[in-house]
Amino acid sequence: MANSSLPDRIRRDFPILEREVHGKPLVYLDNAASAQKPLAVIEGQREYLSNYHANIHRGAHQLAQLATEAFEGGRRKVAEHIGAPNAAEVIFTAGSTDAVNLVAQSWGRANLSQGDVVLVTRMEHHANIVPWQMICEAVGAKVEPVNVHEDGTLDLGDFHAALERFSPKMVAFVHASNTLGTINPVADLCRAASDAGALTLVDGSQALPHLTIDVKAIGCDFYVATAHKAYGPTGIGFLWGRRAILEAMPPWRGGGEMIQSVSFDGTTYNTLPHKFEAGTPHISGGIAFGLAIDWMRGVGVETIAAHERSLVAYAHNALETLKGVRIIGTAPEKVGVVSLVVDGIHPYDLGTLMDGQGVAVRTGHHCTEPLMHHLGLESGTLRMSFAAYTTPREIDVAAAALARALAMLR
Amino acid sequence: MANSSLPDRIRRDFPILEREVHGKPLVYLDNAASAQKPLAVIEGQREYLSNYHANIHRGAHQLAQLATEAFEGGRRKVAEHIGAPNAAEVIFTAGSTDAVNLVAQSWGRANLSQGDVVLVTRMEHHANIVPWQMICEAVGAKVEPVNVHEDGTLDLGDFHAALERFSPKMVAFVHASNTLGTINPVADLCRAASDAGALTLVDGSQALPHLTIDVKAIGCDFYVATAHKAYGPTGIGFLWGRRAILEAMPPWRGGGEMIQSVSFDGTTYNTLPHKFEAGTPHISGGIAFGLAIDWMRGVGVETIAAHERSLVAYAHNALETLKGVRIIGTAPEKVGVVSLVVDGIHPYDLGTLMDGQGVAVRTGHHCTEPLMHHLGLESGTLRMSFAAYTTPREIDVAAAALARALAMLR
Amino acid sequence: MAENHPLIEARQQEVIADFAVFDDWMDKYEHLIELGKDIPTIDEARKTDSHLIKGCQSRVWLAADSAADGNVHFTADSDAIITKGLVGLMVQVLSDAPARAIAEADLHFLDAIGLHQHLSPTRSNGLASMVQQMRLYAAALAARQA
Amino acid sequence: MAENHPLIEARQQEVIADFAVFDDWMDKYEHLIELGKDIPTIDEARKTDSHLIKGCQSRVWLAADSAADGNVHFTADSDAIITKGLVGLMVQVLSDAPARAIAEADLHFLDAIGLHQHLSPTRSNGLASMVQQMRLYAAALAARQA
Ligand SMILES: Cc1ncc(COP(=O)(O)O)c(C=O)c1O
Ligand SMILES: Cc1ncc(COP(=O)(O)O)c(C=O)c1O
Repeated sequence: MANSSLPDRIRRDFPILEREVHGKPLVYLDNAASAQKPLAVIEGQREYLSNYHANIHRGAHQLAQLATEAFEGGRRKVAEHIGAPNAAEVIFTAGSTDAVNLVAQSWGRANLSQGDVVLVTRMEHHANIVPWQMICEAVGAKVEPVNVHEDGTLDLGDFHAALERFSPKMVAFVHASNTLGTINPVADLCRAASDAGALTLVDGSQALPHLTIDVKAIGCDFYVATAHKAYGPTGIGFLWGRRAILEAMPPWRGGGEMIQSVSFDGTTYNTLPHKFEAGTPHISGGIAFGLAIDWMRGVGVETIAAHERSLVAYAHNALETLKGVRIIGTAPEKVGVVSLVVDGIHPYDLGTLMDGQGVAVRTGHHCTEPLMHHLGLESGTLRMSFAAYTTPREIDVAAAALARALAMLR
Repeated sequence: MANSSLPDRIRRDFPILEREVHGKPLVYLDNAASAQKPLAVIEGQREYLSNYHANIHRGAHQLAQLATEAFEGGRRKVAEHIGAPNAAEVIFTAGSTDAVNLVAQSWGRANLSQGDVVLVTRMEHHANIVPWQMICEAVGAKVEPVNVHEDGTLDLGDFHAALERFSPKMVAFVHASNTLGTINPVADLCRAASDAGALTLVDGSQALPHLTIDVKAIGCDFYVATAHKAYGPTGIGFLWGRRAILEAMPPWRGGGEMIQSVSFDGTTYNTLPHKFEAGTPHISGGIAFGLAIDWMRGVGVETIAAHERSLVAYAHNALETLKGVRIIGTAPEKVGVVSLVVDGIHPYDLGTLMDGQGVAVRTGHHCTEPLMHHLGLESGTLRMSFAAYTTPREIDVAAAALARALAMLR
Repeated sequence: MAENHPLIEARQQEVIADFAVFDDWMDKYEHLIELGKDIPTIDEARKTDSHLIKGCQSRVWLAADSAADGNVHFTADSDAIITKGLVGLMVQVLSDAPARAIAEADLHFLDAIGLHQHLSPTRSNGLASMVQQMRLYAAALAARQA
Repeated sequence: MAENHPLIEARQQEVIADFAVFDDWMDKYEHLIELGKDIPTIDEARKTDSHLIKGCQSRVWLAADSAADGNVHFTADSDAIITKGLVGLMVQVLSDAPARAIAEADLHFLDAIGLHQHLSPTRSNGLASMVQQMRLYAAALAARQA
């Protein structure tokens, strides 16, 4: 199969892939929850902590200078990787969730009011629903969802109708669904939303590890993602926003770094990106995030994407032959995510029994409860999700483990 | 001098202390900005990323289980270390700044209104001023500062008068000042504030690395600190709060993990601590924070405290003999922080020339602009700050470097 | 924790003996699934929200009744069969025992049979919450009896 | 960046030659401090907020004037002597040169004399902001002249 040489080349970069669980070789298919880290990231973080850690910005000494340059280098790498016109538009956050909350609380509190609508889709992760619900409740606005088709694609008719019907102030949607794998036509959605006078926020949490991202080509106003799903460290992610919009937004968190001058008579705020980065940032995280991006670019995002496309096709084939298995999410364009259910059998049982065979999958609602409810899947799904290092052979092992679990449960 | 054997025992735990800057051995005296990390922390984080990384909670597979247990183990270690009655009262945040913002935005927005007062002190870090200014501005409340004496101690008369005069809803103050070193009589302050009907928040950012902390004995309602100043990783800290108060507070950030159930008809929230921890947490950070606490406890917090007390006395002696040096902050009870100024010479020049001799100190306002202004020190101070691994010999080197810098600048 | 009530200790030993024949992980789960299929479950009519243990992936229902002899009688169910097996083991060990004995039980058997991880509060199968509920119920009853 | 204007290039070579005699870090700074003491500075009257470069530890003031010959004349000052030395070097290299030459100058000399780190925008001495201001002023003037 195409690209099957990719894992051979890179698996040795991931020490965890050598381990066993329950005495069986680990087959890690929970990448959409969090990807494993290459040595470049692990060792880079270690090197930082062993050799040039210091608090950054405003430091006159050499270590502070080295740490600042490396951290700001991480920011520049993120900016370049997503085609941001300017690194100052990249705000480091604690992750995607934190980034959406930043927009909802800062932009939302300043711009949403009684009767306004925030449009989302029924395939959103809770991270792109709950922050909007909270700010809408606070200001008297409302969150409205766009429907999703049975096959896991977005209902474009409903999308356009909703733009028309609600004239939303904000339209927020995933670039790729973490439960279905569906890749949304984000550029088209952004154009339509902008034409309807709305701002757009794209949740790229599942796009960053799998797809080439260009925020200019997408045409969104905000883009968020998280490092840990893209071979990077935990505790860091980013918000990209159009400069003029970010400039106009009030700060959200207060503290050090985000100020220009503090006094009890009045405090003035710093310029971008610092205005939104209060306190000591996650320095080792910013540096290691940059290393994760270097690693992905070194391998080639398009190479990873092609490899994962072929894995998805392979997995669909391998799993569909198992009696009773129904694949949830069959959009033509998918990232490396395959969800499935077996009628009459609880996904938790399947996941537990696959774990016993060394295969790590995720079961449940995957933080997309409204989607599960919409699709009538109250117990959620069993989800296998892939990364650059996943092999067809691992999918075979997972399929066999699933078959054995099914045999035990029937 | 007392305890001088401590650094001998532990310096080999800190690889960075072996390095040189500008061809001179590093003398790292910027610990109040951020401490260096022991091998236990560096290697623990690496071990996690190499061997059992996975997203936590809700995972049915073995790695998720191992990661969850380690992360929750980190929380338990923090809870035990600060004498928290229950680990569920420890909320992981991105740091102290994030923790104060959480209280200001969640508790503050629900409880502060027009005309209310939040009382702080003039020795606060911006992290314990700006979040209060922001919420007060939003709701029409006001931040009032308590004075600080010339020697760097809190003006207790003014504190009690302000309680009386303003009947504040919230009183927030540092446990130990990052600029002056002053240790505040936090238990007394909390008692007086509670008696006056206020809640209390103690900023323990500079206490965690240096002092034994017992939130029950202190009697505060909230306590915050950050890991990176206490030998731990970047990107993580905590908020401790009294359970009943935390239970009553609305969530601040929305997203995964913090919910019990999400739907477009209404979302319900999870129990403590999860209600306040939206999204994938900084897993490696939580684990490594626990390892940093293990390390401190292994060495002995009282041993560290005694060592640092003797370093402060030693440094005061060594520096006072230099002509023109004026020490800022001479409270009887200090953590390992020594600030100084030399009239007519800019601290930045001193810091730069000390850096050239391998000595890392911090210069400027140390994120305490109102304090600098109050003390008439518009160019800030030069600050040396100590850790468990600091030696008297390093203070000699720093004093000599300062003397040479002074000679060059006069 | 105090020493176990002899009844509860004996039942735990029984379960441990039961599982002793399996050293393979999968065999153990096979057995758990069989248990899950056999175990007497809660009345369908009582599978209401008020008997549902919240916040877990597999749903768990638990009902507790106090018998005339002062013992507590538990019935339970789950929509996942492995969870049901685990839930069943808990019922087998704790049901129809004196309230105080339940409240104070040291449930070492899960460790002994290598299923301890399921009792972790971080596990999302609801077992930990269920055991907590069982103890709370029994403790409340014991307090009333005292 | 285009090739440097000969005037600006010659001045940079001069500075580089000046510093070539120092290989020790401290000696270099000693020299910088001497420069800082000697350099002609901005009029005290012009040390106002509108000439202050914001957001740095050491305060930096900069004034720009366009001369009749189309050149730009800079004066500057700082309250920290090392910053003043650096600021002085910048003025020495860029002042009294054609606007376009300033806007497009490739300031390689800081690298050559080993003081490049001071130009980092993350450094809080204000030098980077000052150079940016100098370029902006010159670019605006060049645009008007064109
Ligand atoms: C007293 C004090 N409070 C708060 C903070 C803020 O901590 P962080 O920047 O890690 O959020 C610091 C350190 O910068 C501090 O010294
Ligand atoms: C589509 C999507 N959005 C948002 C998130 C939230 O990311 P994080 O938990 O890192 O904040 C996730 C992952 O959990 C996701 O898959």
